[in-house]
Amino acid sequence: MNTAADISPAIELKGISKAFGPVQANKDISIRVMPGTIHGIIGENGAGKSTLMSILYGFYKADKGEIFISGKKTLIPDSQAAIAAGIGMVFQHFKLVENFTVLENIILGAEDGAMLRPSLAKARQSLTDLASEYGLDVDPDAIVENLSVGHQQRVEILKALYRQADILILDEPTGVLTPAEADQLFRILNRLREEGKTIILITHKLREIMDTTDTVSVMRRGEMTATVKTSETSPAGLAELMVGRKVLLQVDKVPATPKQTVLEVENLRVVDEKGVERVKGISLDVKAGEILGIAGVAGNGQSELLEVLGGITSGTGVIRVNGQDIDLTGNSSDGQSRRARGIAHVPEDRQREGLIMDFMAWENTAFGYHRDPAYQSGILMNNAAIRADTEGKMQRFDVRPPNPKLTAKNFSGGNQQKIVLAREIERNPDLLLIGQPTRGVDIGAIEFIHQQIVALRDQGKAILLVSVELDEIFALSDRIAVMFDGQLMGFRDPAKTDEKELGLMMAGVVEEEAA
Amino acid sequence: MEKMPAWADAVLVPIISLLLAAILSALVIVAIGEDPVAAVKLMVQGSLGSTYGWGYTLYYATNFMFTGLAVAVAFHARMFNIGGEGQAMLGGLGVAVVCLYMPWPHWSLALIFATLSAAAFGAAWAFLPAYLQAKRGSHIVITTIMFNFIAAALLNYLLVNVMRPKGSMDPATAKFPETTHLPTLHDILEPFGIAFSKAAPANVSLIVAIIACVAVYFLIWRTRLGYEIRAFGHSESGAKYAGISPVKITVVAMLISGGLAGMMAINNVMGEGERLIMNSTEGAGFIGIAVALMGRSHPFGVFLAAILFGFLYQGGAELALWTSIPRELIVVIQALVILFTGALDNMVRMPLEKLFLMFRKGDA
Amino acid sequence: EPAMIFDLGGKFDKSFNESAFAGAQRWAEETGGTFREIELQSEAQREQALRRFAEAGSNPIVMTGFAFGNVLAEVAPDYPDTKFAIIDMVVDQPNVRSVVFNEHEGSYLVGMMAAMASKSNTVGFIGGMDIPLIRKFACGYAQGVMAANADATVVANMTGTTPAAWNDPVKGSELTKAQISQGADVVYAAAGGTGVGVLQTAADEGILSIGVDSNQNYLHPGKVLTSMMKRVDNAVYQAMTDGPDMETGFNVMGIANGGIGYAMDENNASLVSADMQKMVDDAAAKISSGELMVHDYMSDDSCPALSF
Amino acid sequence: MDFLTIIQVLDSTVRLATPLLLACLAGLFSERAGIFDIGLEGKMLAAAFFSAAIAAMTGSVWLGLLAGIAASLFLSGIHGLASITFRGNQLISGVAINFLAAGMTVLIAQSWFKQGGRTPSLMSEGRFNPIELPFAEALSDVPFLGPIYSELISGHSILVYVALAAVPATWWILFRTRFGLRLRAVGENPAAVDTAGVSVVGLRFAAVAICGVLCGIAGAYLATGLQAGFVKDMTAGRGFIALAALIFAKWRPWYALSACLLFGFLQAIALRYQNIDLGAFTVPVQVMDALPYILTVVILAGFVGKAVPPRAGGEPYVKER
Ligand SMILES: Nc1ncnc2c1ncn2[C@@H]1O[C@H](COP(=O)(O)OP(=O)(O)OP(=O)(O)O)[C@@H](O)[C@H]1O
Ligand SMILES: Nc1ncnc2c1ncn2[C@@H]1O[C@H](COP(=O)(O)OP(=O)(O)OP(=O)(O)O)[C@@H](O)[C@H]1O
Ligand SMILES: [Mg+2]
Ligand SMILES: [Mg+2]
Repeated sequence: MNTAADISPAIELKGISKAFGPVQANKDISIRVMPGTIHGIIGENGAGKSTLMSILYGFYKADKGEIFISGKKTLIPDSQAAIAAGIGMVFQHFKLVENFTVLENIILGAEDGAMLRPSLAKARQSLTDLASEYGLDVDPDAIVENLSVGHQQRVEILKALYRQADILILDEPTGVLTPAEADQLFRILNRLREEGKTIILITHKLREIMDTTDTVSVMRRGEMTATVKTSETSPAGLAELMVGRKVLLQVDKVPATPKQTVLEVENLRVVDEKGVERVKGISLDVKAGEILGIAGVAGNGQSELLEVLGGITSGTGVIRVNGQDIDLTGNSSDGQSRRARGIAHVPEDRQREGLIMDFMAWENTAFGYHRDPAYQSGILMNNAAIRADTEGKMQRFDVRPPNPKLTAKNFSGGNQQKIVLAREIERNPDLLLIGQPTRGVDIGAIEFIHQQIVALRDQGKAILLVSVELDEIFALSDRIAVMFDGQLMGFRDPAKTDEKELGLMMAGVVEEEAA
Repeated sequence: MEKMPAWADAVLVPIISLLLAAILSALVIVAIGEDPVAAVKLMVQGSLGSTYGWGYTLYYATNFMFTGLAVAVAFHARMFNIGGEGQAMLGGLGVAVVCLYMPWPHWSLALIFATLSAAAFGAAWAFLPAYLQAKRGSHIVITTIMFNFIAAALLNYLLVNVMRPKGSMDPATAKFPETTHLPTLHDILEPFGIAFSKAAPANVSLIVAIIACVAVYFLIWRTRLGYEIRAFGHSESGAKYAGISPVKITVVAMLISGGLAGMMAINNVMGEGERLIMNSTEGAGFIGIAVALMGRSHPFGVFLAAILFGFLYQGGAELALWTSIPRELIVVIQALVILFTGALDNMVRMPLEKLFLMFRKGDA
Repeated sequence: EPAMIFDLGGKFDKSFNESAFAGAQRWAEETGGTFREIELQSEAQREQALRRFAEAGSNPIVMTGFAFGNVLAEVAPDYPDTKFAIIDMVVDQPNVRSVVFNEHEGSYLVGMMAAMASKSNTVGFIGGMDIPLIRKFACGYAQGVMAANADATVVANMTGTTPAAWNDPVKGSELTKAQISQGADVVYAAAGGTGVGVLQTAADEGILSIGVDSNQNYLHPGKVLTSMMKRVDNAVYQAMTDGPDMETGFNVMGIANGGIGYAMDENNASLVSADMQKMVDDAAAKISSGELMVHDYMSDDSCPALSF
Repeated sequence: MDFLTIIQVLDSTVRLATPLLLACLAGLFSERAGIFDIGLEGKMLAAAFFSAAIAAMTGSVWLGLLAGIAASLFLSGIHGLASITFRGNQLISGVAINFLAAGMTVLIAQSWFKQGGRTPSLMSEGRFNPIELPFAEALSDVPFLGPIYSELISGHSILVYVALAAVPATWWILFRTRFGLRLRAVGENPAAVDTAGVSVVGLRFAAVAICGVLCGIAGAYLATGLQAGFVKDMTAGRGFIALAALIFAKWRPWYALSACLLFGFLQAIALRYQNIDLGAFTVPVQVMDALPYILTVVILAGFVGKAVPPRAGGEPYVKER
């Protein structure tokens, strides 16, 4: 018996499998994580990372497989058992009761007795202790929905620590954070590791993996393809492991030849239902034959900007397309009239907006254009014409399977996105609004989609791109604008800026204009 | 990949649910000390065994087609219109106003205008709940429940204080004039040499109801408006993206729904009662819920389910007449149908899905 | 085989419909015959019930309640060979027997008793649905009260304006409490099933009540002063006994022919003094002989003794 | 209106508000846990029947009360099964329960008692009789306060006091106990409760069961306190008025008390007066009948303070990715 083997892994999973109906989300996965380390997990969207962690946390039940915690075989039928085993999890989508206070959220499920007051008093005390120990301060009496996302995440971490978790799982914690907030998170994680806690970090960002983890596992299509020491790998190597082949991280494109201005926006403002101003006086323009990329951390008003341009919400200010004013509030401020003006819109969320998931593919082809005269015969809709149209589009955009009668929800994410793109691009619009074009789409499809966008630009169309992926912004944009807190922090030439500068701008810091 | 073929979801699930409801109903009959087989025989005999029975069965079915369609259209826009009862009551008012206060040369003209008026009154009663849901986010289920009670109070007031003829003791309007009386199936079928009971109330409204089924089919699946209603029903955010106004669709769908519920009045008020009485809807607005659920919100399904419920209603009335089983048995059956096809529908679906998955794995 | 259709209150309303049921039962027991019956659940069922029995060959068909009037007038001509008997309403058809009662006469008698039993000089009346027929009860009652004690006050309430008023015991109970607070110490309920609540509350609160239609004295022994008997049972019994050969036309049942009376039995014996009974019997005799005319509200829609 | 009449009307308000209050608090527990319940009416009705039936058969009102609660709990169980276990539509389940109760009570009543869907009238020991609070008799002559104490406060059946006590109890449970915190959380965000290691299903069933017990008491009060026996459909829409009161009260216990008293008062007025003569015009009784519903619609319309239901209300909990 040598000493190294004596330290049993903090977590060991053996042969975990899990299927959701016909989808095999996890296939025979095994993994070992040593105590006091940060272990990264990467993988494409839908690779099965969240599913695996949810099994470890008792949120889902594995079909097969065993879990060992600190060397002991442990059954985790529910989250209660996971918590008892010292596991804490911060979900991709926070699990907080939004109209409760921070304190109430923290004690929920971990109260000391049947009465509330003593529990709250005790929690308040330990909260101050934890806050000073790890630099995790939040106002215990604040209502959660009034906190920033970063602070809400702290509440989630505090929840786990309050339950004395030794193992902390974080599922894509930085997706919603500014670079500065993310840095602070990683400082906290390092503190925790020093305390001897074990951390599993799921992320899509190779840089985060390289910077913080000790070991890293790669998942692909439900399987664990590799586990390596971080120090022994490189970003390119990881990317290759993720998708199973060499990845082109660059899109081929010729320099843009911008022509006349298609879209002009002046002093645009959007106020949401809660009365919060989300877009605070934006002015920009997009010319024919160029792609303007808008970078920014999710939640800084980009979505609202797209929505108001696409006619989903109303706003104030001026929007001109091809020199003509567009109605921003009246009856003709909806998506229908925007389309009539030559604006096509690929929305950020295809499942909630771009498609009707319960409609068949052919019905979705008419979505938004269902009033097109070509689709009508008399007072009825000409379904045959729409179906024929769909078949052509599916061919040209390589939608698999090319079956117009298949319900949208039964296509994979990438193919769903292709259906949306086909519909919008083939309308031959003057202006294309496009949000998160490749979110949840695998690398192969990403290449295809990027090519389509660039081709449209080369046809002389104006394109406004919103993406939270800086890589994508760099790959596609001819000009980059950064949005922070509802305002544009400035425009940059992609050739003359870098991730660091944009990252600072995304956090609201603008360096002196460098020429 | 679907978990289960579409036909299984559309046909098998409701049929199994219905079967479960039937078995439980039989148990209920046994539990109250009666013979379920005899009861079913009596129901079949009484509702389908004579043209008289058919006449009543179809009469009730006509009511349920209208209210079932009403609920179904609202379902397509993902709204639960539980206010069919109140809308149908108001529809009755619409019919009464047309028939009593305007002179009509012939029933056909009266029918057209009564239909329009019934639809308009029913729609009007659905308008406020729809508007409040669309504009102020008030839950339509709660508002329509409230509007049912308000409709009952309103009708009560009008029948007692305004529309009751002088000297009459019943809270009811005067008899409608002769020229507004609708031909019954007896009158319609006589020229074709088909003898149909003269006593049964089924009337020309049945044809209107069938036309309404066809019209709703076209509306929902073949028109732009129907496309928009369904799109909105599946995803409100999607609808907004596509430029479909949620406010407009909510209001329009509810107006259609309310209008259909109101149109029921041409059957029960104009066709059968020939005057407006209290509670002339007899709960048909609520049965529409069961009918729409069973019919999977499809007009053809609604048509079949309406006939089934017409049978249950007439059969139940016969039971009450000839045995000591109270008429409330139908209410119980109706409850069980709603429970199994509506609320407990996953109880049937989940095992069925597993079954199909097993078969598929077996294939692969 | 005869058939019997009960109105919305149901045959166990302890009152009007139950009295009809008793008559039909009596006929069945005495002749060994059977009869078909149905209790209506809703207005809309009236016509179906009538037609169904007629189609099935029931004869005669007896129904209780004025509300059948309109429907019967329409159905009766369709079945000329069937005889119908309707109680409380006049339907002018060759195959219909209409039986109406002089309720005002009976109400007059119990009104006198109420006035005599009252210590507070205030008596109450609780009607069911506000229709001329019930006002006829109220008006007769008030005349009786005034005849026995000209200083007495009559507090009158109606339960409602729709048929639901026949079956609303909660409201009956609340109205009784209200009348008690206005000083009433005898209440007369002419309200079908609603009366159950009136009698119950009167008994609970320790005042006297007067039942209606059936003999309701037994419901709360020693607490129910008397009941205004409307011999619906006799009318039903008679119609069934007459069978398919029943004579049609217009029947008026009053004190004179035993169709109306007041109930005396061991349950109220202690409440009714010999004096009281003598006065009432005298009045009854005078009414029978035509010496005393009680005003009928329905004759001119007005009441000399009570304003509504 | 003189003083005595006012006392009388208020007295009747208390009686009529009691079933509303119990049902409203029942709904409050259920809806605070995220389970919408439009089946309050049905549960009350079933409880009314079984309490009256068992009280009539055994002569014990307490056994009746237990039977009523059991019947209501049974229906709650169905609602829980449909809306929690099988994640069905809570509204549809509620509708089904209302019909089930409306039909079954009459069917069973007819089968057991053969009295046209009613139970025999209950004798004194089969009912909850008024209880005299101490000194009620002695103090009744004290001017003003005397009648208020002896007429209005004293002399109700025990269940009235139970209902009134249930208000602070509900408040205390919801806002001062662990169970209450979890219950409210599960109505706002069940995923938070689930990931905190507490059973969503268990909590929701508990809430639905409490709802059943309270509805059971409400129904028993109707049949054995307010009245002396069951008649068909005797809840007469009270479940829906309770629902209206719940919305009116914005899902809060103390507001629920005020809302139920208000609606009870409207009923008391409507019961006592046919048409209310306001001099210039008369208010027909139908307006009084409809007023609770109209007021609720006004509240729902958000013109008088918005009523925001628990956020997860009406949605079955499905673990999401
Ligand atoms: N609750 C569920 N029901 C059905 N299928 C599911 C469910 N959750 C996940 N899946 C499927 O399981 C697979 C793995 O999903 P999972 O969420 O674990 O992926 P992931 O690697 O976390 O992806 P992402 O990077 O997008 O978060 C996907 O195909 C997904 O569609
Ligand atoms: N929740 C679900 N229910 C049913 N089927 C699902 C579900 N999620 C995914 N699927 C099916 O599983 C398959 C794989 O889906 P998934 O989204 O994981 O694809 P993918 O491999 O990530 O492809 P893409 O990169 O195009 O998104 C698809 O055929 C999809 O239809
Ligand atoms: Mg994930
Ligand atoms: Mg995918």
